Amino acid sequence: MTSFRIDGGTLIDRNDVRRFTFNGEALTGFGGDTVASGLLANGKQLVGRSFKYHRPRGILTAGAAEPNALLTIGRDGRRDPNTRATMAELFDGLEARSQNCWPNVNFDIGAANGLLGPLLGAGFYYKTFMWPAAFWEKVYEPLIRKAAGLGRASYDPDPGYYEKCWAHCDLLVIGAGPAGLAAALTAGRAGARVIIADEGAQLGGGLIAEGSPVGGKPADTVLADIIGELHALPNVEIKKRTTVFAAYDDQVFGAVERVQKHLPEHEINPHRAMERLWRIVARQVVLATGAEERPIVFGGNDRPGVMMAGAMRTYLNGYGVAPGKRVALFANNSQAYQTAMDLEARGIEVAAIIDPRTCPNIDYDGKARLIAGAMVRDTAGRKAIKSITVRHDDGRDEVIAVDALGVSGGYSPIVHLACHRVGKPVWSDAHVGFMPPENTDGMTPCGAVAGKAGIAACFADGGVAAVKALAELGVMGEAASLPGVEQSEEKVDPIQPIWHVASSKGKAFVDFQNDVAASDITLAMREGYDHVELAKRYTTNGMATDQGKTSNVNAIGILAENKGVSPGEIGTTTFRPFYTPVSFGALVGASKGMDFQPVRKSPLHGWAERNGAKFVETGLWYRSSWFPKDGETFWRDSVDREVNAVRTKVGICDVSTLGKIEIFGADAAEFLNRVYCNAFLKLPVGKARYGIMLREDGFVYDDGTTSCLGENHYFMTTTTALAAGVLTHLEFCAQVLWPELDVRLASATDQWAQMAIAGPKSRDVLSKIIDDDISNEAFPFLAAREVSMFGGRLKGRLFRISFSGELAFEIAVPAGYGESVADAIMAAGEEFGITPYGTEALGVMRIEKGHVTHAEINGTVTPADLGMGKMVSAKKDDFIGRVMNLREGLVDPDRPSLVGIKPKSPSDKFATGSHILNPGDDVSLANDQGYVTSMCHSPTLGHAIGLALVKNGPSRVGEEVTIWNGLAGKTVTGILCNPAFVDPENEKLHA
Amino acid sequence: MSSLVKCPHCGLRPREEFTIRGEVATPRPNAGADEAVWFDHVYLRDNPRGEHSEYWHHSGGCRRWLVLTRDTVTHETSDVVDASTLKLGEGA
Amino acid sequence: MRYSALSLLGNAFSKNKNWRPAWRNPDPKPHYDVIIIGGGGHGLATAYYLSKVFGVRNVAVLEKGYLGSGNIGRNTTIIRSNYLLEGNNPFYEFSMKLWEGLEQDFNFNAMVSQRGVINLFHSDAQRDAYTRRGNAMRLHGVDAELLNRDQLREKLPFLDYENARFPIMGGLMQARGGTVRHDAVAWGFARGADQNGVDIIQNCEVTGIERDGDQITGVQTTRGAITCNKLAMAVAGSSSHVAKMVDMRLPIESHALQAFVSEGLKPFIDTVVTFGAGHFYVSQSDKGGLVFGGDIEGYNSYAQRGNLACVEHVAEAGMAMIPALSRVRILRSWGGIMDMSMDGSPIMDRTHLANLYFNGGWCYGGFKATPASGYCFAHLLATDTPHETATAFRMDRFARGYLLDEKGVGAQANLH
Amino acid sequence: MRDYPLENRSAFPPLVAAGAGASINLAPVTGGFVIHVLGDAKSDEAALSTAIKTIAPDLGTDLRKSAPNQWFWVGDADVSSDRLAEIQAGLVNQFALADQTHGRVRMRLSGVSSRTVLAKGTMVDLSADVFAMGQSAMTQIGHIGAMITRIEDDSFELIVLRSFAGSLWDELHHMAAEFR
Repeated sequence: MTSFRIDGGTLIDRNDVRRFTFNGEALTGFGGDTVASGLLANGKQLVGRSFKYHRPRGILTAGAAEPNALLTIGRDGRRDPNTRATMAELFDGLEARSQNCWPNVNFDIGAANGLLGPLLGAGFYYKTFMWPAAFWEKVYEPLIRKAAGLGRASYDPDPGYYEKCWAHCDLLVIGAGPAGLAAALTAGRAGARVIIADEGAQLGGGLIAEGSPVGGKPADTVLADIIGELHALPNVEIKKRTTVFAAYDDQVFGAVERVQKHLPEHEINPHRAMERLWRIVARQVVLATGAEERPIVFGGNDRPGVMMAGAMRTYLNGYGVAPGKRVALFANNSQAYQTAMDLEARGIEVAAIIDPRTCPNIDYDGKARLIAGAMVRDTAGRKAIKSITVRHDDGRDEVIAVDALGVSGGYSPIVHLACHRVGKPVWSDAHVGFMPPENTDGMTPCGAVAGKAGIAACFADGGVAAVKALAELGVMGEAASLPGVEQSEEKVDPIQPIWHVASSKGKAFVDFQNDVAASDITLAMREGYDHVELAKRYTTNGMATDQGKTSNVNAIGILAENKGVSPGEIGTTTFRPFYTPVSFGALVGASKGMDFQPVRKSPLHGWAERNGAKFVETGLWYRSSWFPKDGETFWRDSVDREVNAVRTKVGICDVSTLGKIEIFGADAAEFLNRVYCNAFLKLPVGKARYGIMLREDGFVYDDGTTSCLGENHYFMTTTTALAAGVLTHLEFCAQVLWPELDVRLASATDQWAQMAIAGPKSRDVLSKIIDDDISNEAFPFLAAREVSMFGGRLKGRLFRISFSGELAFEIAVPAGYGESVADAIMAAGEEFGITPYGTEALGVMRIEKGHVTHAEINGTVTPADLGMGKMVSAKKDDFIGRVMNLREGLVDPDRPSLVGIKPKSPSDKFATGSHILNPGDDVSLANDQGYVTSMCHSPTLGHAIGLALVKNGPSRVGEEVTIWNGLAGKTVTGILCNPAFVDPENEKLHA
Repeated sequence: MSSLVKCPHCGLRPREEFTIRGEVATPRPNAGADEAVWFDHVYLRDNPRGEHSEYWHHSGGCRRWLVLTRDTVTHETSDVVDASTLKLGEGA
Repeated sequence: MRYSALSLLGNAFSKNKNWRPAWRNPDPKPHYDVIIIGGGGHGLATAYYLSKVFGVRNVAVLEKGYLGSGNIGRNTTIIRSNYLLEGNNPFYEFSMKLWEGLEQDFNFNAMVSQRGVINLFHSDAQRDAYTRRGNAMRLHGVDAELLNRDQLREKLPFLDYENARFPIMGGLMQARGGTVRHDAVAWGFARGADQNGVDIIQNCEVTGIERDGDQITGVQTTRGAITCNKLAMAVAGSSSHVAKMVDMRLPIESHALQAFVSEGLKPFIDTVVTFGAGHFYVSQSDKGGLVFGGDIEGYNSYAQRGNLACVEHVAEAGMAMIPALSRVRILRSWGGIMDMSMDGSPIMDRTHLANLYFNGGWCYGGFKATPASGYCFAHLLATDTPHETATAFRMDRFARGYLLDEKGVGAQANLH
Repeated sequence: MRDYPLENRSAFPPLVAAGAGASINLAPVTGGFVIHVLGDAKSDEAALSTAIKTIAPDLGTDLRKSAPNQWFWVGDADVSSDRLAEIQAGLVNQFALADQTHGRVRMRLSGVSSRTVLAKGTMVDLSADVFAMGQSAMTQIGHIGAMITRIEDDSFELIVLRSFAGSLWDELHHMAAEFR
């Protein structure tokens, strides 16, 4: 194998030898290499296969725009598909593989598609694969899918740690080329808070590839001096390997820092992020993103060995890699001549410079043969370029043997971030490119993105841009004077646009990765897809992983040329995030796996754990759902036992997760009266009341109890699910609807550990720890007040309310004491057979009692639907939801209403979510009578019971219905009944 | 301002800290108002292309309801006030 | 030109030089029987069915941009008919049936791919809700299956079953659900309508609506005045904006929804999967990109873009569902404007003006509805009576209290 | 049962030398009180400060503003419910007190990396020139709401809802891990 590594290379460290493999072959490179430079140094020109025709492809660029050299790097959970070889830093032990080829990159069966080229033109999918109809999904699509796609993603979990950060600055400088560095230095010296971010591993941008001195000094010295000063400024933050990928509203920028992607596995710190997402809040921005060199669309322009002229220069000067032994250049601008000079300076033969301009006005005194007024129309070579065919201005063809071709079709400013929000780029005939929008609002483009050419001109422009941006912030700055700036002059290179070499032989590619050729674009036009967006969508031009960085402007040029208008009239497609692709890992940060959402734990969590609870996710909470005992293997064994214990003895349940809101203020009673649909104005101190809250549209929002604890002091409980929602709703009422009322709301959910003590023995248990008299006379149903406990050592709040239907209390104590109090209650209750019970038993008992939860309060029911129509006050003139609750559709007698349901045969079971049909009716949606909202096995009754919302339900008690569960293929005959299965007269409650 | 909101009480804060309710509808009608007036309040929206008044709740901060005047095309916010001022006036 | 194997081969031999435009590019005529405002999926489908099924051919579709530039070209391509309510379910199933025969019907391969749609559930309450929904589907003869965890594991082994904050319990599957190549739907309907004589007029923005009493007489456009017998609005996203021209206020807010595509990957995920513990739905396109989305941005917007907070939110939900996404890179995000109605369901009805017809409020369910929306709207335009599957989409249902609130969240547009 | 031993449990996981490191230290603050003061529309901080100085001179006036007319009054003494009732009685209606001593718990993050660690969670700019000593902000750290108060140059106190305390602790622990 020939080595293409030559002398020089400002970026590499030849003492740091790094071993890596490419498709299993062992190779070496140096520290500072990218995978691309490492491959080129080893003579690897063929690195991948294209998307549609599986054509051999090589490395085209030296940066972020690379469309061809996409490799899969790493293995298992650390496998990164579609990694641009031009951006991936080479580390010791790196494993890289080619993609989209089978069996291998040198011999790829998929290349047979190339033979079908004429058939597979733009949009061919839309015109075919329709016959026979059933074949699309069974035959064609699976084949297409198998052939499509690029790399293969791993199914293994990623062991890497990721995180997200916020950053703030006065000035964000995007891009650390000459313009960006000058801007950062200018602002840094002025004392502004500066962040300068660059996607590369090294700062410098165009300076890195610069082979000539700048202002009389070697370019690398100039660069080192600037970086040294920036590092010394405490107000300047330098972010290398950081791609600013999107501009969002309010000057928020998304950036991703590749913190440890360049390290071999054994050097990765598991506590440090692999990648870090930055959300940068910038007061002003300097956009110094540079310009992308454009390929030229000519026959065979995709052959490995064809490379951007500027990339050749970067490999040569930055990495000490020769692009070939005998090189030709094909360029319509003068910057490419720099490449020729640098190549010759390193002793590489430049066979010819083909310049389509008839008399290019350039300062070039090298040895290469200059062929003016000519174009390259074809290339040859199976897996790498062997020769080019040049069409001279007199129509004569000449074949020139080369092993590399440098191409430059002009420069496209990298305007993405200036266009993510509102602006559209503006065409410039002078620059032959789309320039940043005129109104960039807080963002100042400078350097190559603003059309400046040459290091010195970019230095100068960067300084000016920073001064302008600082002025917006009221900060005076002085443009940093950098080498060469004094002598720099504004000059625009006379570029001759070439959008497509008309004499091209064979396919002339516009979008390399998606295999879109010039002929595809003209075909799209011919078929009416001539709008730039339609042409893109029809041909897929610009839709590959590079998002058209190298292809879009050429495609626009071809459209313009064919329509006979300016590219500006065609316009661009929309620039959208992301500038370059961003991993899920970076966008997710640490919020993954069990940390996807935070956990809320009840103050009684530890107590429940000690009592063997099984927990269930309820919103963010973990609630204890049942407490299995030894020998219980099935959850229902435990639940039945818990229910029986409560119904016959006593149980204790953690209800701390219910929302709790303290309500203060002189108008608190009036406020409650307006937010509940039932009356609250006259609730006396020491009493609780059940309340129903409607939304303004008249449907039930939530229910709960509110207690009056003192004059102007109330305590509201909400359901667990809507705790946050109810508080937000109350705040809306208090702050927006009725700000004139004196009402103050404080969330108290976390302050209290709250337990339900339920069952015939509950009073006996509580009497042992509560100092006050809690007899039925002293503390009747719905009593609510502060009590003294443990001989005055603790105060708690006691409520005589019941969800189970039993004699029951809820006791709230300061959260820190929760576990002790629960333990004390367990100890006090031991003689009565106290049993901890969870949400499952709670659910069973509320169904037995016919109490509703959000299974019934599903956002589409009225109080009347729930059998609580009488609670809606007819006397109050105003409360939330009063008027809308009276609409025709909400009082329609046909509305599904709450009813109990049980199987006709007690041994039958049925499922929640089953629908109700009248016996004998056809199975159809039109015959749907309602559905089962909740069901359980009732240990009290010994059979399945349920609640249902059924048309006219309450008036149909006793009717037989069909409980239909088509999903399970089950039909059961049921009987509609009173929803209160247990103690319908409420005798137990008042005991 | 759809990424950051300058809360009049807390200063500049991210979208993540807010819960949005939507357009500031017609004022809540009086108790005796016609059903049509109520319908308008609850259901109908101007939904303009351009300047728009809307309720944002600083749920992750001071828990105050704010009214933003925000352009629905450019996302620029021209004003943020505490929502109580709609009824009580700026002096509140 | 009809597409056939023969036409493809013939054109391949003539170097594809003989393909003709898929549709004409006509200048507007002074008068049409029906003018449809909006050359998106619904407008084009309406024109297609009007001309094909109802014989109304003197029709113009006015599009302010290029055809298909609205939500038809910026959605996540999912089709399904897994609806709960009696007012919705038959309509979406009608749409599914139209999808199933669409390509043969309009001779354009829109890549209708019934790969299956699976909605995950993570709690008993969600399972119960899906049981209710699945049974509602079954009642109407729509396919639905409730998968348990083991069945799910077999189909989707890459979901997080081991280390999930909200463990996956199972899923509701509609095997006939799937994806369609979205742009192709617009192109297929446009080509079909054009062949039936419909004028599709691009770059023609309606700037005013002319009326005489309660009769619409025509429209003012950037390409001149055009008169019509009937005027139809199919401008979801901009409904309020256009309705304002006739002083209509709607129970609609416009909201931005972002969607995303990853870099191309070899086959990774075969069906459409929707997460149940956060907002995330994903499928893989034929080209290999993972196409996914999440929740709307939350604030009213007419800008086709969103913000980073929402991007992160979507990504977090995605990785909670599929941990292996960590190193998959997201290529591009884009945004559409949703007509978010106050009950989350669409409106398709006549209006207070005698010959003005409204179609909008699709929230983010518009794409899957495209063929049925076109068919039913054409039915309404041609016969002045709603199609039997679209009788519930009345404008007055809000005032009367007959809401179609699948989610049960009430009159707040951004919650639907 | 009157003598049953009562323990006030910490909301934090049992800890061993809570993650101390060269540049970062995370520690719970135990004991003390957090009282949510809810003023009426006309209340102001100076009046509140004066009032509590008179009524409870021993408890200090560390008032951390959480919203208009609302503060968290924080101190290191233990305040019984009877004492709280006395203070409330002295303040009459203008200021309502809701005890949050158990509902909102405190922790302290200190060390030169503390600002960097918090920037992984909150958008609030905590650089010294914009977030002064004693300044507080109700904000979100990741997905969890918390109040951040600068108590020293490189030291911040966080107040978080008790139920989230374990999660926030773990999250800060992870975010600080690279500095240990």
